[in-house]
Amino acid sequence: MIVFELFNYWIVIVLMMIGFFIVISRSNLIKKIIGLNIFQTSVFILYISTGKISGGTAPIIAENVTVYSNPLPHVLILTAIVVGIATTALALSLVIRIKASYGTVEENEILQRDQS
Amino acid sequence: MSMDAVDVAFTEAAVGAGISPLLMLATLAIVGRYQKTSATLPSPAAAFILVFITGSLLIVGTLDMPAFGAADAPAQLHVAPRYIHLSGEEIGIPNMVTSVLASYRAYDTLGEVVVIFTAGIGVLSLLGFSNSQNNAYFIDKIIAQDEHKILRIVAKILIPPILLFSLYVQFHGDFGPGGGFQAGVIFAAAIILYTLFFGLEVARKVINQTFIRVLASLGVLLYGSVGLVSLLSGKNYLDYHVFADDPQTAQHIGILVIELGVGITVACVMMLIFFSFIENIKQEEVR
Amino acid sequence: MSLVVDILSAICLLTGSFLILSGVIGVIRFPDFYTRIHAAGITETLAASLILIGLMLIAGWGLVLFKLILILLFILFTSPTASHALGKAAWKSGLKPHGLVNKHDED
Amino acid sequence: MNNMFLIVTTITLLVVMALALIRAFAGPTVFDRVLAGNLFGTKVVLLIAVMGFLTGRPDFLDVALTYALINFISVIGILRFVEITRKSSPKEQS
Repeated sequence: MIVFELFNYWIVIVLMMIGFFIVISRSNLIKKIIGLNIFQTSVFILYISTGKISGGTAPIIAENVTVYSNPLPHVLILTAIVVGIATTALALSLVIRIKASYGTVEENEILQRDQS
Repeated sequence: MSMDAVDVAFTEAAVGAGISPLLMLATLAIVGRYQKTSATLPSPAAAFILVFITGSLLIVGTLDMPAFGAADAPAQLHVAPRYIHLSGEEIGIPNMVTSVLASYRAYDTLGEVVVIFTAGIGVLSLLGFSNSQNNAYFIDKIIAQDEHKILRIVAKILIPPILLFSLYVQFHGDFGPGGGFQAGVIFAAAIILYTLFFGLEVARKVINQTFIRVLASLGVLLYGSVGLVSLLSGKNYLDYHVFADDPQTAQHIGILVIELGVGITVACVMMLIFFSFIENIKQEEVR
Repeated sequence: MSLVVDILSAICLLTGSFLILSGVIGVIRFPDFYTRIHAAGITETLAASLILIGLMLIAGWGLVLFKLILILLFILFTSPTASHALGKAAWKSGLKPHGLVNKHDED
Repeated sequence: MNNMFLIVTTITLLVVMALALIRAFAGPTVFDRVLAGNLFGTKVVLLIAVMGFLTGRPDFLDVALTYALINFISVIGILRFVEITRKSSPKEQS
């Protein structure tokens, strides 16, 4: 049954598209960052779900266990989450600076102010 | 959990539920919550159509992807079996995620730590390296207005166990889920709880600003110098076998030191970021 | 002996499940914030303790039991505190209980 | 035998989480949303614990413990920031 074999990718895609929609349709910069975060989370889920092996357990060696899931995506995403929060903080501080110099965080208002 | 990613769940629990929304809210508090929404971008319908088309194309693209949980997917075939089968003997610690993170792929992790450190520097340079000579933080005024006695007492009871727990996570990362990244975030979360109830002024006295700046760089330096030591001893960069004769002991020492460096850097950078966010909260001028 | 423990843990788990279900129904159905916090706060503590006690009975002696006790302690500490903080914050922000709103409006 | 009750508990927890989400979306005030979020968080803690037993590796309670701690911190922090936001922009207060 194809629905049960590929559902993880579909969840990822739905989540990804929600993030994408927020990024392109909102002009508030903070909302855009939230959209980017959702997008990022969907990529995390994509990676983690490719590491799963059915019948396997978490990659911590234990007795009577032979099948482990793939530890490599876990490592990549583990670091990516923490890097993600650091870069989000950077983006948010950029927004704060933009607010300080433009007086707004709406993208179209910033563009107007640049042109005039 | 159903995907067996315990370590990732750990990190996401610590980061996604704690620090990230607090930073968002701090930004909202700085920027001002009630922005008038003048006009949104052209039309949501066009955006929706674009998103729908992209999504459908991606779904078509998944049709020949390997199935969920398949053991013969390309991702499972190349380097992963080696980690799974040999890490127990080569590294000698039960948690494969930690052994891949801190030993096989320590070079990658060094890169990630440097990225976190750089992001911390970026935030500080954007929001200003204030050395807190003026003692008038807005958040302190709010806290003085409303002391929340019960919460203060509960926070006093809870913070020491949280700090202790973060140390447990730091040094237990070899055996169970955990490690430097998670421990750093949990440590920073405890300090954030403290700051929110006792004020930035007091927190700055407890956690010296200059000290954690130095400590954040020292964490990265510790990581890098481990590699340098092994380089100078004639081995490859970040090859731990120079630390002891027994390869497993050597790996143990190397991983411990490296996780310590990671933990220190992450905790300090998170605290620095949070402090520089909340010191920017100001009373909005009435125009 | 083990059967008794099993039955006890099953009773604890089922009672706990029933309690959280009733609590969340209260959160959905009750008319205003203060009654909702009442429903959530009261059932949450007991239900969480019951479920964790049920798990403890399954776990038996060991590190797992210790960690479960730790979680239980944390929940017993934090959950009422969070409810208190919520209630206090809502009251300070000027949110009045359901019945009071009309009275003030009429004045 | 025991597994059956664990599964029943898991399903109840999932249903409860879904209902809490409904309140989080519907909640008329911000406090309703925070309350629902708190409820969701404690249920996640219980769910992780029960799932750990269900998958037969109960060593992973550390995650539940972390979640309990961080959930508390973030609820308290959110309340603090709601307060700060309200006071930092007095002109919006109606």
